Amino acid sequence: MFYHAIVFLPLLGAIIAGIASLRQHHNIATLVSIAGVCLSLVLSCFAFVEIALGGQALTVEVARWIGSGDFQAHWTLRFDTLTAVMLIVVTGVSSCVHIYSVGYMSHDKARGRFMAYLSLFTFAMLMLVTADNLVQLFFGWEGVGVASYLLIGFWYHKESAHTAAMKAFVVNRVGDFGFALGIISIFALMGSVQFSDIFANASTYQSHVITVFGLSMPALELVSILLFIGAMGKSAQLGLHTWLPDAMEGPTPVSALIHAATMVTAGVFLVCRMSPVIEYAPLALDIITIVGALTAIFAATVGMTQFDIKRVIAYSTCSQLGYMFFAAGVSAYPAAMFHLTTHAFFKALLFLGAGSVIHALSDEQDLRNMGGIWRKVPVTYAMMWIGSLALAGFPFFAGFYSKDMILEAAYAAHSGPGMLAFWLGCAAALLTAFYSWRLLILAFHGTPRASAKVMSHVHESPNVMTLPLVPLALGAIFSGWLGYELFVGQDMAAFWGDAIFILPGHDALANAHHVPTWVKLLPIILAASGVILAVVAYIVIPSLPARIATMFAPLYRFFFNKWYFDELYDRIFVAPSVAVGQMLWQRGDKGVIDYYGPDGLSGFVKRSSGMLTKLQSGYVYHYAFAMMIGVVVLLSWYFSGFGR
Amino acid sequence: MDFSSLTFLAALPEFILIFFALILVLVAAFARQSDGHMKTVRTISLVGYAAGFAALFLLPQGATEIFNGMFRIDGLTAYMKGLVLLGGFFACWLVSDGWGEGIDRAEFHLLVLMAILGMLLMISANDLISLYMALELQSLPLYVVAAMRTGSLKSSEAGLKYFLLGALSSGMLLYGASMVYGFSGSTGFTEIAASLTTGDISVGMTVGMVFLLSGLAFKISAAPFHMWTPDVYEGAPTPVTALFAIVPKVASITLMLSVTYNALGGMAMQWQQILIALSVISMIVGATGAIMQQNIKRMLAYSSIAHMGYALAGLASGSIEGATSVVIYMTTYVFMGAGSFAIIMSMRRDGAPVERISDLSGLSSTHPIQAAGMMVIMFSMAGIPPLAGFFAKWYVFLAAVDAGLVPLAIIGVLTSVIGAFYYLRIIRLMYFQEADAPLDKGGERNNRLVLFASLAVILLFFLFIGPVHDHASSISGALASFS
Amino acid sequence: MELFTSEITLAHYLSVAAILFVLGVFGIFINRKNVITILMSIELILLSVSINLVAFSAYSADLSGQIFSLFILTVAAAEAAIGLAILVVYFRNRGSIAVEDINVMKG
Amino acid sequence: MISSFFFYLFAAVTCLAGLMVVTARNPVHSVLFLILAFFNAAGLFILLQAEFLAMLLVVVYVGAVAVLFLFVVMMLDINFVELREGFQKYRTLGIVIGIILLAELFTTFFQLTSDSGALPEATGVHNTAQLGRVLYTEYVYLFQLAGLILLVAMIGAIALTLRSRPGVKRQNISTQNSRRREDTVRLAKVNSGEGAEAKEGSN
Amino acid sequence: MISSWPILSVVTYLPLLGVLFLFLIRGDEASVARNAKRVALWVSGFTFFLSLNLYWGFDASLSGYQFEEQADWIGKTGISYHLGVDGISMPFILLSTFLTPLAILASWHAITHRVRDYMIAFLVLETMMIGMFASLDMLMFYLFFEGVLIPMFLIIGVWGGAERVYAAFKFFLYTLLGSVVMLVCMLVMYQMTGTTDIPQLAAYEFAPALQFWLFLGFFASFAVKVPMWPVHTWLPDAHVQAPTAGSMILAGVLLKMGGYGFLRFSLPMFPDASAYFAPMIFVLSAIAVIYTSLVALAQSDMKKLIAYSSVAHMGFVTIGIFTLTEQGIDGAMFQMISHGLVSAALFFCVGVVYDRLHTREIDAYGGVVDAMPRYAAFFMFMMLASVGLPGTSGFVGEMLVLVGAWKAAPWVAVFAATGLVLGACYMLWLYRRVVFGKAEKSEVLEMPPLDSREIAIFVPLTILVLWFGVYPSTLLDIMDASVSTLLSQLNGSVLSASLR
Repeated sequence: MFYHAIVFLPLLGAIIAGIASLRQHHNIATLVSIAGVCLSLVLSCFAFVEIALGGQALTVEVARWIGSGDFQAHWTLRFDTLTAVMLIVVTGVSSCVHIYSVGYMSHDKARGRFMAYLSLFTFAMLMLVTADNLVQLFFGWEGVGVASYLLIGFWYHKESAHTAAMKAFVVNRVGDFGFALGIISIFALMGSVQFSDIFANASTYQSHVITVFGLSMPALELVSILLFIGAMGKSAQLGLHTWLPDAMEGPTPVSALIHAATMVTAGVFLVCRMSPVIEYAPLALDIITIVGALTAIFAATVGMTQFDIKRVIAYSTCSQLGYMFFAAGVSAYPAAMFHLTTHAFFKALLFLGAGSVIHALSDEQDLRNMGGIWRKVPVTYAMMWIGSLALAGFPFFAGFYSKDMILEAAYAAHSGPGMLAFWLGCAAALLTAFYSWRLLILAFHGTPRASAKVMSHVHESPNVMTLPLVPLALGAIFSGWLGYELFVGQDMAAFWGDAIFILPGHDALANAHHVPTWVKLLPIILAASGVILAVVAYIVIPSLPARIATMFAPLYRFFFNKWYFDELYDRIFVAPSVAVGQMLWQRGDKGVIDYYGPDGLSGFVKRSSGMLTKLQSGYVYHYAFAMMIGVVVLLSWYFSGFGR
Repeated sequence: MDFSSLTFLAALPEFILIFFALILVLVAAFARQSDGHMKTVRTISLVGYAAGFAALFLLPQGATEIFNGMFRIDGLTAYMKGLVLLGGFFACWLVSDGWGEGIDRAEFHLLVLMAILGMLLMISANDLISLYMALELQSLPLYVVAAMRTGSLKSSEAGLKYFLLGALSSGMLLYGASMVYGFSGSTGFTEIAASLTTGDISVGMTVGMVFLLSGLAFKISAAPFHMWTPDVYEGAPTPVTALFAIVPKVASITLMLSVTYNALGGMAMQWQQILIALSVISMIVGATGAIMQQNIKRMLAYSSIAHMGYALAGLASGSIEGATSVVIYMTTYVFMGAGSFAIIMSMRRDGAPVERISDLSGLSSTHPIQAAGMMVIMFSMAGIPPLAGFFAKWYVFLAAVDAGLVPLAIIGVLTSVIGAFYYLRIIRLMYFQEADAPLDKGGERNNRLVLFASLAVILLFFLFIGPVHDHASSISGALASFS
Repeated sequence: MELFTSEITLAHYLSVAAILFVLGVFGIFINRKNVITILMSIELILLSVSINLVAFSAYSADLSGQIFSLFILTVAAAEAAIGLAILVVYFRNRGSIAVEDINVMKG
Repeated sequence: MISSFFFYLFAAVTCLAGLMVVTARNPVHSVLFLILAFFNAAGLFILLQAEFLAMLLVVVYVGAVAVLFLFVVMMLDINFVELREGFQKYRTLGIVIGIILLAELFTTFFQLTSDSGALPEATGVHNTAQLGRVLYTEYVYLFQLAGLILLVAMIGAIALTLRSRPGVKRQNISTQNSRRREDTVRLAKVNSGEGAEAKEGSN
Repeated sequence: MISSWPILSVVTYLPLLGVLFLFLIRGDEASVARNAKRVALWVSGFTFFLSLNLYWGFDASLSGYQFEEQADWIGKTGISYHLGVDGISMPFILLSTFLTPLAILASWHAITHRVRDYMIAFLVLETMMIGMFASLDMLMFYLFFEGVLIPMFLIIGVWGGAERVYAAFKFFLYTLLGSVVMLVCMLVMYQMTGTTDIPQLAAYEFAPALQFWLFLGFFASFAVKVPMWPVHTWLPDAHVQAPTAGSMILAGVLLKMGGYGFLRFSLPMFPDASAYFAPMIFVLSAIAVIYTSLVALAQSDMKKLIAYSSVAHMGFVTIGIFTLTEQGIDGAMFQMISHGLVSAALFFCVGVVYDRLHTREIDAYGGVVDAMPRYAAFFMFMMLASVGLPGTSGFVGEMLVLVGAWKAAPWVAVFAATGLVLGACYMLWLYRRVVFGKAEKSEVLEMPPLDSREIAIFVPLTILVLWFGVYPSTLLDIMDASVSTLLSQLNGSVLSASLR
């Protein structure tokens, strides 16, 4: 019951809140949903202690679900360390965001519905992390997708909002396409979708081969890649990332909860969860590493040029997810999880801080219209600093521990992809620091660029919005230091137990503690230089950015336009599919199938009928002639010998 | 010659009809022309049909041949006679609705009665001569009644065409009969059949068979001997068309059955091919020809051509199952024809009869019962289950498949889809459109009997299909077995 | 004169009948102008049938063919009467007996 | 030998007359050729020892049917100039069809010549007598049927052609019989010099 | 004692009894309409409750037919009156009886003329549908199978939209053309075996060469009915022109007749041919999934879009059936039931706004959510179910089909899975254009919110879709025994064929 409650309390909260909000009882909705999530958080803490620290992994059966022949997938909750960590992250951030939303959404007419959605999301995310089989994981996976869709499109009056929501769902679907195929191919391979069966048997399938479209592939490689495609979609990795920046159309708490702390990390979670399979797929690991590294640098370059405060943070998220992936790619799953956890705190903090800024500036999101408000919003300002410091990986902030660990692990992998990841990761670290301070400076410092009217309204957010920032800020400061030993340090093996599997040969993480000193120092130096660069560019010589932009105009445009991914996809997929659909409809259905099919047939019959009725001339002699021809033909039939 | 009671009994229905015909002659000759007079005339003929029908139940069981073997009565002929008499009753009843068109005279009823008598004799014909005589006794009155609306060009043209082509077909039939007689040495069916059991089939027999069947094909309006049908259906006065649509083909196809099975059973291989050809052409011509028609009588003519094609498909199988299917088919055919004409003959605008298909538009608003009835009949004609027409087709195609004629069955079902198109067209007009100029209300009082009787049979046929099939199967067993 | 010395067989009679039959049929569908000629063609056909029947009857010494022929003659007379009556009615309506004119109904 | 000659004579004339029936432009000529054909066919019947039928053909056909045709041809006041040439369009096709048909029939016939050679000898009983013996016994059914057909033909022909025209004066015997003197005859006194002019409207 | 009375016959013919009642209604036009609606609703509702007896009395552990009724019909000819249900037909019967009252309720205000006739057509339709699923005699099956055309033709033709004549004709003739070919095959089978009893025919082993032709004949009928590409073009026309309730039944039940036919006839009777033709069907279905999804993207008419989506979803069904695996067939069955509920609901969604604005053009809407928030919620839910969101019934079917497809041939699964993506595209796009956005048109803003009748239709559908998504065992357990029996027959037969 205790474990059931963790997962289902938010659902209960969502249902009650939903019903209440239908009847316009927004306060009840708000209270219930917060209560549900907070209770869940409390229980999660107990669970964490029991499972992660106590080392008691367990599964809890809930109900039957899909059973068809040997395909058995049932509602079961699986609690191990991986789950426990995620439980804390999810319920923790979610609780903060719930409370924060009370203030942030206080003027919205549909805030009850908003709270219901948030709780629904929390439930789906919990289902995802507690899933005991891939199908249930997929349930949670899609559930968070829907919740994300609902929340991004929450302000449905805005064209951009529901477009973004749709985009998020569809792009995620592309990932799900791979994920779903991955699930069924695992089932076809191993005859089960239960994690316990999969993990136990993965090693025995190393030599299996799957042939699709005439191409043969090691089965585990194919499975891993398919699953990773799913992870790419959810975690906005390069190629399937386009939805994430657009998703910032949603209310800021949503961005904090879903598009920073929890949902987007589901891909990382999936890869870690499936580590017993992926470990046997070296090619897949390399792909993961490379994609992760590319994402890290790509998102950083784009984030550098953006002006929407939330988009900058979104690209930063994207970039950090890249780190997590390439950590996983070099088998440093604990490092990935570690970064996931710390990132959840400081990124949620950053988003909520940004939300506070936006709130203060009367819903202004453009950095070019901000500036000079740091005195008026001191708490927010401080929180943003903490977040940025953690993000940039300054020593003793959370990001420092996790990010450095990842870079060290990448270096220690001593493989081509690993080195690529390391160098790209270092470059991204520089850029991260740069755009973080760019944001800070543009938002808080310099001369106010907002209108006087807006400026006169600038005020610190109410307590209900600032208080939730505190635990997050504490997390951003201390979580790295607190968790280091457990996640990636001495207690690592005991802590993770069976939840993460690393093949004995893959010792990047173990070696990471013994890398050369310059590797350990380099990220810090780069981060510092990034900060200095930002200060130089935006405070010392404010004209510099524009000059650089014109100097490297093509590159700048390339970065500014997000590497033209959206345009490319629009050209390759969106526009053609509508055009092809139109063509198939007009030319295919109407022009060929109907034209030659039913309409053609009926036309033929009608023409035949017309010819026949012309034969029916009305003249007796024609009729008689026809009769005679009939007789003669029949006679000739016999005389010609056919008739015998 | 044996005038024992048994002999008399075997032809009892015919005698009854002759008796009533002679009464009609007297009535027509001496009574005054008036409404009351016509009522008497109609009553006499209706009673005549009813009495004849009743007399069928007095017929001896089992096969009996009288008049020197020229007249045969058995279960099959009795059944078909029942259908013919029922059809005659319906046709006569339909006229009684004051639908004169100038033909509701005593002579008309007399001639129809004689024609029905001819049909009964056709059904019982067991000899080439009696076949011919009965055929002429049936045809001659029909020629006359087709032209009976003497003031109408269409009617007289219909009569003339019917007569000319009918005479030609009689000539062909006779020529064939003479060949069959010459090469088998006898005119009796039994003897002809006996002559075919030994040795090869001579060419002369084949030629005779071709001519004979061609002549009969004209009577059932099988393509390519069908061309009179649309013109005559359109031109003839509607009550006459109704008669054409309901009755004569039952007799003709029964005659065809007895000729092919009883007389020419030994050369089934040969006539099967002819019937297959006729069947296929009829199905195609009937189905495609009907599509462009604007006149409902004309359309029903094509429809009947198609129906005959289906019946021939059963016949072509040349088996007892085939004969059974023909019996079932003709049973449903009679009711579908009667029902459809019961509706057509209740359609009037400003007192004048209408017969364009487009006049049916919006019938469902003005005459809901008629429209519903028409719809049921049309679906049945199209062979849509669970109506009677479907079972008819089912058994016909079953017989064809049974005989290994799968392609014939395939052509049959495909043409029935084409057929469905024009039947649906009528339903469309009645139900999907509103009337431009609504038809007169009422005027269908008397037709309701025929309509409801037909509808009851068509709708509930699936309940009786078991007994009907069993009966049809057992009476078809009376046909000479061969092969 | 070998023609006359050879035996006259059944086939000879049948051939005559066949020629008459074909002529009769020919007369029906080749004639465009006159319905009465068609009626006469029909009479020719019936005549040919009669010749057939009588010839068969004579050569097989079976009387039923002649009986058949007898009744054909009877019926043919009746048929001619009916046919002419219909023709008269038609003429009254149309004012013509040209075969070409008989095409009010078609299609 | 002599019968062969007559056969060919009758056969040839019959066929030629038949051809002329079909092709003659004037229907009156057609009827006359038809009569010729019937006569020669009767000759063929005699050769076949079917005297009764030969007689019947002459009496019934020539005497009744053909005359009926003539009667109708004359009665329907047809403009024979209009009825010029009969056939054109489908002549070739028609002839081809006819020749095929004829060829097929001939093939049929000459396949059977071998077995049924000569005409059987007459039995001694006269043909008419033979027919008479069976017609009313074995074939009484058909005989009665023929009667019905003739009845139908009569009624049909009358029903079609009889029409009561307005304006035609007919004799009504019962009316004539029921006339009384008082109704019709009036004695009028005629004054001399005034004439017999009716004064008060009576005749 | 439930089994002592002929429950199947009663359920089947009860609607006809309702028709009799409808004939007896007298009064002026308005009162006839009112009473006709009530009678129809009560009768169909009662039928549904009676049919629940089937569910309760059904023993899921048995693989054979239950509630069997057999009586003489056509003498000694091997054709008898034979009804019965197994795990395959039972869900469909329940689906039919469940959807009919909802459909009648859905046309409560939409149908204003000839209400009585309309209700008669619907009740006759219900009898035909139930009878078809319950028939265990091939001839009876055909009677009902074809008989369905009559009421549906009228429903489209009389109460349909502007192009109803073309649509009705196309619907009727298209399907008729397909099924008459099947009729010939039935005749051949009857001729060979001397019986039309389905269980006996299933046990009969047809020669492989004959199976080939027979399979094609049945395929012609069922493929049109399903409909499979490229014989699907009747469906969009029929759906667009049919009244809302007609579309609900058409998509909800009638399309399932094809899939049911495959399961009842093609698979058990022609196992070799089924295996032989499976690749062809995979190709056609894969084309259907992608092709029609793309076409759906191009639609500007709401109903047409959903109609095309039906074709795509039914593509999954045919794939599933011909994978000849347990998951595939289970999935296909489940997908059919799910699609029956979801597409009915989606068509009703269209109907709801159509009743208010009398247009189905997507562009005419936008911002409906402002006027009708609850509607937006139901629509959203059904839209998500349609795209196969886990937790809704749509997911279970698609997942199982994909599993089966991968087992049969991975490439099929790959193509089929693209349907997941494309499906999301067109459904979300539809939803976005209709429901979201700022309501600029005053007539959209003035649309009244859902009334209680409409909610009463949505709620049961929603509950079922959710229930089947969360606890699909309700259905899967029923099907299980029958499907595994079917499969064991199939495998045995195909195996023996390969040994031959």
